[in-house]
Amino acid sequence: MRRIVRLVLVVALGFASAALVPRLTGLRLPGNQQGYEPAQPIAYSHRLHAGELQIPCLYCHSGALRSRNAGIPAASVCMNCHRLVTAARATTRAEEKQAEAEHRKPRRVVAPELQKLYDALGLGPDLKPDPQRTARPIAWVRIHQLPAFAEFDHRPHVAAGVACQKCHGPIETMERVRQFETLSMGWCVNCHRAGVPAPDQPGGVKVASTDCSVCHH
Amino acid sequence: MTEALFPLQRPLIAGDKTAADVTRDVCRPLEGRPTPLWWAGFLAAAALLGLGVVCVGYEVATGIGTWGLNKTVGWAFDITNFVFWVGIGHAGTLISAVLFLLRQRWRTSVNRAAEAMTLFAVMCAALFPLIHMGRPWFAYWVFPYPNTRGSLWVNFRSPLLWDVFAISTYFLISLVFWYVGLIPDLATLRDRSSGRRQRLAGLFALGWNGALSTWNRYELVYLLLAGLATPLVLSVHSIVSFDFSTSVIPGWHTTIFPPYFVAGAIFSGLGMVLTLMLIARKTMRLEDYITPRHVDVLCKLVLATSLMVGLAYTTEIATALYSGNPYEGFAFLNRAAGPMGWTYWIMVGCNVAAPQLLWSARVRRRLGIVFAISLLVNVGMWFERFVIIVTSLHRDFLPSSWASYSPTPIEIGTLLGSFGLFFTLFLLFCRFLPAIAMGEVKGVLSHGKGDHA
Amino acid sequence: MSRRLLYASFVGEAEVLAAVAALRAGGHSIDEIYAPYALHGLDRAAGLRRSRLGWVCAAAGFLGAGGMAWFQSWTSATSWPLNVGGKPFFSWPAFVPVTFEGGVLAAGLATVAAFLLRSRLYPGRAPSPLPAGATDDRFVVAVVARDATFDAQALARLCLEHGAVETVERVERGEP
Amino acid sequence: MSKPPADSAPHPDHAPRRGFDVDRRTFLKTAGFAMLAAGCARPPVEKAIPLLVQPEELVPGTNLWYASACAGCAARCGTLVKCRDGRPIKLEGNPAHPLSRGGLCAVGQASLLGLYDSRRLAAPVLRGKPVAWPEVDVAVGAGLHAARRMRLLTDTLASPTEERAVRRFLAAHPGARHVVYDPLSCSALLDAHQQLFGLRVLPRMRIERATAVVAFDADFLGTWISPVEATAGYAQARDLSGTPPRLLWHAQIESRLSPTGARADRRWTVLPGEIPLALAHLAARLLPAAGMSLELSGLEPSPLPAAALDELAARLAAARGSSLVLCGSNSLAAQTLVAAINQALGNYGRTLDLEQPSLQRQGDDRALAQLIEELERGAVDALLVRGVNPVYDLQQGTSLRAALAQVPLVVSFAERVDETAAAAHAVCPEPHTLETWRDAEPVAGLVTVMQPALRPLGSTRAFCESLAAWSGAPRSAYEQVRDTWREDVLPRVPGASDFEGFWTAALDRGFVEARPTPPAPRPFDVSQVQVARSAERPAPGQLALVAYPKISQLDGRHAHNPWLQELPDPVSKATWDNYAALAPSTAAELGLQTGDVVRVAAAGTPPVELPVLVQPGQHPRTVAVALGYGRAGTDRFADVGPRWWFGKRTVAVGGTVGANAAPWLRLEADGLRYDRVAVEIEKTGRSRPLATTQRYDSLDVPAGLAPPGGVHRPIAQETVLAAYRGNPRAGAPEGEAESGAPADLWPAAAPGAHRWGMAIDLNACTGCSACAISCQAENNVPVVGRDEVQREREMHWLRLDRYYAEGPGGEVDVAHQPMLCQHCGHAPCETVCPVLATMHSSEGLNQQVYNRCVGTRYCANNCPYKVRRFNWFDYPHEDPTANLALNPDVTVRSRGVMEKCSLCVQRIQAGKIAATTRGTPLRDGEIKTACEQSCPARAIVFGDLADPQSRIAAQARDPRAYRALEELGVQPSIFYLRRVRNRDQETT
Repeated sequence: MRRIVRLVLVVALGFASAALVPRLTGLRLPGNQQGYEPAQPIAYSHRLHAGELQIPCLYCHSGALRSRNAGIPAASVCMNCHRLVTAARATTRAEEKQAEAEHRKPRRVVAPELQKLYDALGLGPDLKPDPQRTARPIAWVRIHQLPAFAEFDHRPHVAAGVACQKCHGPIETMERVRQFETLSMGWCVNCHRAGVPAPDQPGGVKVASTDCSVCHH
Repeated sequence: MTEALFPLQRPLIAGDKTAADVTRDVCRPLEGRPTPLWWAGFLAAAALLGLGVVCVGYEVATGIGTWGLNKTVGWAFDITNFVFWVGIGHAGTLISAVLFLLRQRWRTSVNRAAEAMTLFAVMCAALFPLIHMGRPWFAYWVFPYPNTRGSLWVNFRSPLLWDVFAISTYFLISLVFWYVGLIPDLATLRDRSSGRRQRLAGLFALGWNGALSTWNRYELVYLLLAGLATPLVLSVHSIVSFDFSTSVIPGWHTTIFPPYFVAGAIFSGLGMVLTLMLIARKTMRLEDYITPRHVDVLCKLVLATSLMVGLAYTTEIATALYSGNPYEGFAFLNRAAGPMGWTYWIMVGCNVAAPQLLWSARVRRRLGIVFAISLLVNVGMWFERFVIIVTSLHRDFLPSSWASYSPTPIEIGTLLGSFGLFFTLFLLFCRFLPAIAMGEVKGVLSHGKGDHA
Repeated sequence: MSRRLLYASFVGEAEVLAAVAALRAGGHSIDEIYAPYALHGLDRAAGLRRSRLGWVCAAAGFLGAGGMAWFQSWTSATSWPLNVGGKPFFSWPAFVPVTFEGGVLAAGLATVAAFLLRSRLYPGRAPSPLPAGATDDRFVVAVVARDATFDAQALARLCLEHGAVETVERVERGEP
Repeated sequence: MSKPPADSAPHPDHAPRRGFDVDRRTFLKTAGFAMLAAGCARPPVEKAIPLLVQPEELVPGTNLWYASACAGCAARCGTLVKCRDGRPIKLEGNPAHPLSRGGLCAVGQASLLGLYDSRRLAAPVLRGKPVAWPEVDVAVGAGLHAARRMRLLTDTLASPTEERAVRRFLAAHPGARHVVYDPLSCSALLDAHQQLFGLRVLPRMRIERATAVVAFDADFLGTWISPVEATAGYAQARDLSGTPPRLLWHAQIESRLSPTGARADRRWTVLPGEIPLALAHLAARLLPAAGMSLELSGLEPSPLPAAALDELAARLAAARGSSLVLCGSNSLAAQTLVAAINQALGNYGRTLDLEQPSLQRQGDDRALAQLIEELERGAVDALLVRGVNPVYDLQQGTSLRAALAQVPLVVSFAERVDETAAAAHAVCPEPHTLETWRDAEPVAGLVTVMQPALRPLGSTRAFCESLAAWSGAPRSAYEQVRDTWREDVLPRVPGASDFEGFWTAALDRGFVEARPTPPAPRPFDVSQVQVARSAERPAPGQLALVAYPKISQLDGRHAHNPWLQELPDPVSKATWDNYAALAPSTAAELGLQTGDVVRVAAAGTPPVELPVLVQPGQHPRTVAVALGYGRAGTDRFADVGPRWWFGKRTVAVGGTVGANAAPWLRLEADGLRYDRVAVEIEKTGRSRPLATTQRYDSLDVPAGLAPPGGVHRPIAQETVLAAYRGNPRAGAPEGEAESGAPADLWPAAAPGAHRWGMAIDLNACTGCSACAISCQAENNVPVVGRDEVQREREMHWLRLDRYYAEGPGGEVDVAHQPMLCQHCGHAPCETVCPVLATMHSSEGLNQQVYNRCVGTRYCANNCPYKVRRFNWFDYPHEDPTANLALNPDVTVRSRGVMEKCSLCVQRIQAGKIAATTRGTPLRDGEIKTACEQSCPARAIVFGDLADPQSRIAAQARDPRAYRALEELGVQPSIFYLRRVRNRDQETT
């Protein structure tokens, strides 16, 4: 009899470990990109923009409201600020001081990373389009990529009041963006099951559909 | 004198053998060099197997489109071969388990080979559900394992999934059954040989020494396994038949399928056993062990099951026509008289007409004819599955979708390949393992010699 | 300590049965009988009891079946209930086949495993040294010396009278 | 599985990959084979390339819609162009447009694929070499300058801007003349109205106002003049669910079985040469009553039985003013007679509109004949060819090619080097309609703007731009269109003053209603009516030949479109070929059956070899051959579909798809005739199986396999008007329970937020197959090629089943039934899938999850409707240009997975998301499936069955509603509405 009990235990253990090991250890299953943190063509810092400066996510990723893709902002969006802000406050301050000392107009200082942005737009030193230079779009490395057969749409999630951080993690603390979650199907489904606080009745939750065709079509 | 009075008291083993003779005779083919006949058979089988590997490889690499299937006929050779081989796989367990429970002592000469046949047939069968998938590299999805999809399990309502469990269970139990029976003989082999064979046999003999206390448990375990295998053998083919009987397709959607399939399976299995026995008897000089009496008994079983199958054929037509369901009625008329009617008549001819010859004892004694009939039975049973699957599918509910079917060379190659696999394995078995259960045959030597009868 | 054993080999079924009976009648203690095949009546003659492996089989069987039944209903009705062809989530009739298979599989494997463990059969186990032919055609009866009064010659004679073809006396060095 | 990445990358072809270069599909395969090994490998690096400067209206990943018009044929239906991330991915009918009313035919839908045809010319060609535009302009300019007798040969322009450009061009080049002809000519019809009313126009058919239509060889629902408009009107006039219910009576007299004939309530077959005579007999019965004096004595006996003539006359007379007689024949006699009959019936001004006539055909075959004569005489110095392909689509093709060699300058505007362009010195490719500015006035007073949806993919130039350049006043198409609208259109629009506002409104709406230009017709002049007193008949042993346009190919201008090549003909169900259609009796006589190759020989033309197709409902003494095949360059399809050991090519390398029937046309005095009086058919003994998508044609099971009395399967149910009046459920199989919920073993599943369903009105469906192509475009359904179709593996999610039955007077009755996934409540396919790849959504959809499917095909076997489609191979998506047409919302299926109709679940999702984001519930009809949206007959209704107010719920309650194979208890979500034939008694 003991032997059988042992047998059952072994089987149970097998199942349990199969279920837990991937979570506990760093072992990734194929397709799981969790922790993916590639270098980007421009060392853009979400910590600085979203964290310190507290620029709302939707200011740059406005697509999340109007489209299925939040989208990577066009360089023109960056220029809204960086037409004026060309370098860190400290460096410009220093230049101004020095200029004062040397009784001359302060020169424009351009941070190397921002220079890449201006080059991409083909702007001259005066930040005006320069016919000599050719504009070429910035090829960012895609981090959050779902398989082609999974359709994700930002709109309903934003509408339901799901915070960006819920899926993208503490993005406002990331110097370089990292895939925070597994983005596995189970992860999606469990959130859909749990749902979000319902706006109309207090304490209630609004669960999302778990129909396959919601994401697969 | 006794013989005339009690025909059942005739000795089971001819040639008045002693236990030592048995050991010697059975082990002889294993210890000598292989006969040219064996080589010829082996090379032929291996060649077929090679052809099969090429065809399957091309199919997996290119797509199911390399088969002759279409939008209407989604299964044909693939599942036909599957059911055919599963069917073959049934006689082994039947002979060793059911006949064991029924105390049919004559089984001892044939059960070992029959069980081996079962294993190899089930291997061939299991191949087809795998390669018939559009994406075999995801075949593991049919097993319910914890996963990162939520967890997304499998559909336990699908007969195909029942198949997965039935076939794997059946294979494992048959394997164990076969191996347990093999242990004492392996010990014998170990004790009379030396060198590598001894070490190898010794490894698998698990240190068996024939102690009476072990024999005592062994007998019980064997009995229990036989007891388990018997309902299993019935369940497996019932489940295979569910693939069809639980569907909505006229010609598939039939309640008599489970018994009908089981009978058919045993029928085809016995046919294959006969074929193999007669071959082995000749090629391995085992005339004294596989005596005309064994053949005679098997023939009677074939005849009986043939009649069952025939009954099933008539029953399903009768119910279809009597049911008044126009679709059902049409399916069966179309089966017999439609564009693919010829397959139906091959089936009837081989499975019902031909075995009737076995009523005559003279025919049963003419091993040549028996061999021919056993081959016909194999052919007929393959066509039975083809008829059930294809003629039902190709003309179902909507006339707009009626289609025809014809196999491509790739499919035919795959079928031949499965035979190649089967015979390759079987010949290797005959070469390296005792094809007759010595331990059990020795037990029946005394049978019909007056004492302990 | 060490044991003194007498191995007597027989060929005929009748002879060994008679011999065993005689030996037990003579109050000799039979250590073990080695047989090339299961000879009916021999176990009774040697006074062996029926094995209890049947219980293992039954228990494992029911456990396996129960397990599969539970697992199926849990996955289809609790873990992630899905509408498949409009059937109820807990569509028990569909679960019968797999339940049955699970039971048979567990029972079969457990029984054999128990048998091998109980009889200490495992790969690489060295078979006890026996007179030749023990797994071929000879029944070997091993009689063990219970005390100093053990008279090997007399015993051998007794066996030969009952048709033993050969007797061997051996001292077994058992590990202390 | 892969699909064009719909991330913010505006250019959708795959971004460069770094690291080890495998696509996701191979990656997953290997992952599947060796899970652990792949566990430590990363999928390939993908780049996301945003725009540098993002225009306000362009939000990546969302759709932009442009109003435009279709240039698939001369009908110019209004369209809406759906653009995603800068590329058009779908054409849909403009619901506001008076012609299309939201519908769009198969050709129109498919013309999208023409935009992404990688074989289109990307630059002008001068003497066989691609060159830059200035070079061409110099060469052509010189040639035109030297030319005294210049001819501009075009198809019907029906475009204010282009007509204006032509006028200026002619003005700039004295001695130049403009010749117009239509490959599918209505010249005689135009001439008839010229003679009878003094107006060379087509009266606009207002079928929606008619109660009786009699058509002589006019395929008005399929290919004749303006099929989408006609179909919409026809459906309106046969709407039994409308208020009041209407059922137009329709009789068809023709020699072959046309899609329109397949819809007729009564049908008779005559020889093509007998039609004028038949009309004369009909006129003789109708004109006197109207007091029209026309000498109609001395007629040969009528080809139509007297009873038929009486019935026709009676029906028409009963429907005075709301009847309509149409004739597709290009014989002046026939057309004048038809006009006389319509005049006598008082149809002009009611069902025939001369105030706002149709301008969709303006070709003048007499002028064409004259031009050809000039060419053969060498009396032309320069020939500019636009929109037509005379070397291909005229009988004189071969001799014409020789004649063109004599012309000093031949310029073609073809988008590819077609048969005529091959003989031209300069080819000045036009952009695709979606790449340029154009306009159209298909019906007098209905001016439509055709705006581009993307920049030209190649260096092409619009027709009007080239003309302007060569008239010495270069001007862009955009400017020219605006000029025309400012100067010509604006004044014609009452109450419009400010141009910019007017222009923006026009762009927004797609069209404007303006004052029609043509003058008022003069009174009917009966003396001009010509009477045919005899008929042309083939001698014994010979057959009459009919060359007809197919719904999918028309005159062959779309021969390079794989969607259309693989679209089954609505009647014959054949794909990838044209064939010699013979009546069953004739075929039996000649010992021929479908697939046998015959040699068709007519006087004065080389014999042509064609496979036979046995076509019920055809006149026994005719052979019918489709136009538009045998186009040069169609051997491009040699490699369409999978290549494997035993796979056959769709077309031989260097060969063509089908054979050209144009050599059999004849250019008579009164117009281009599409029939030959006498041809001979000769067996070759060879055979070439046709790739048809339906092999068995009847709902009655084969006699040999049925109990005595036969078995009829009630799948496409129908009844006749008389029976329907008595019992609205007439036509239902006997013993069927009054629509009650079927008994159910299981508790009903918990109801979801919606319960999606569809209703298809078989009474409205004409089988035009627009839905099939719309579905193909919307759902990325692959083209599989001839061999695969022949192996019965076509992939269409939505097919049109076609059944023949014995009709009245031995004529054949045709039934069409759109068949798609029925989304059964108790779906047999779901139960059998081992891996849960197909199961039910909470909203009643039968879902198919491609990425979960392992491809056992069990579901397809267990589907009673056989609507599931399996990816037998990796069906090709290798043409990067063609891939731009893929819909990013729908996964492209990989090899080995099952697929099927999803009820356009991507559209359902989009609709629901739109509703959530705007915060209001879905409106009924807000979500339209692709098939519903494109159906010109409005036969398809999709909606929420759970909402009792919805249109679908109402249709489901209609007494005509039934569900196919309901008796199986699978509870389909697709309802069919029984067809009602306008007849007095049931036929056997």
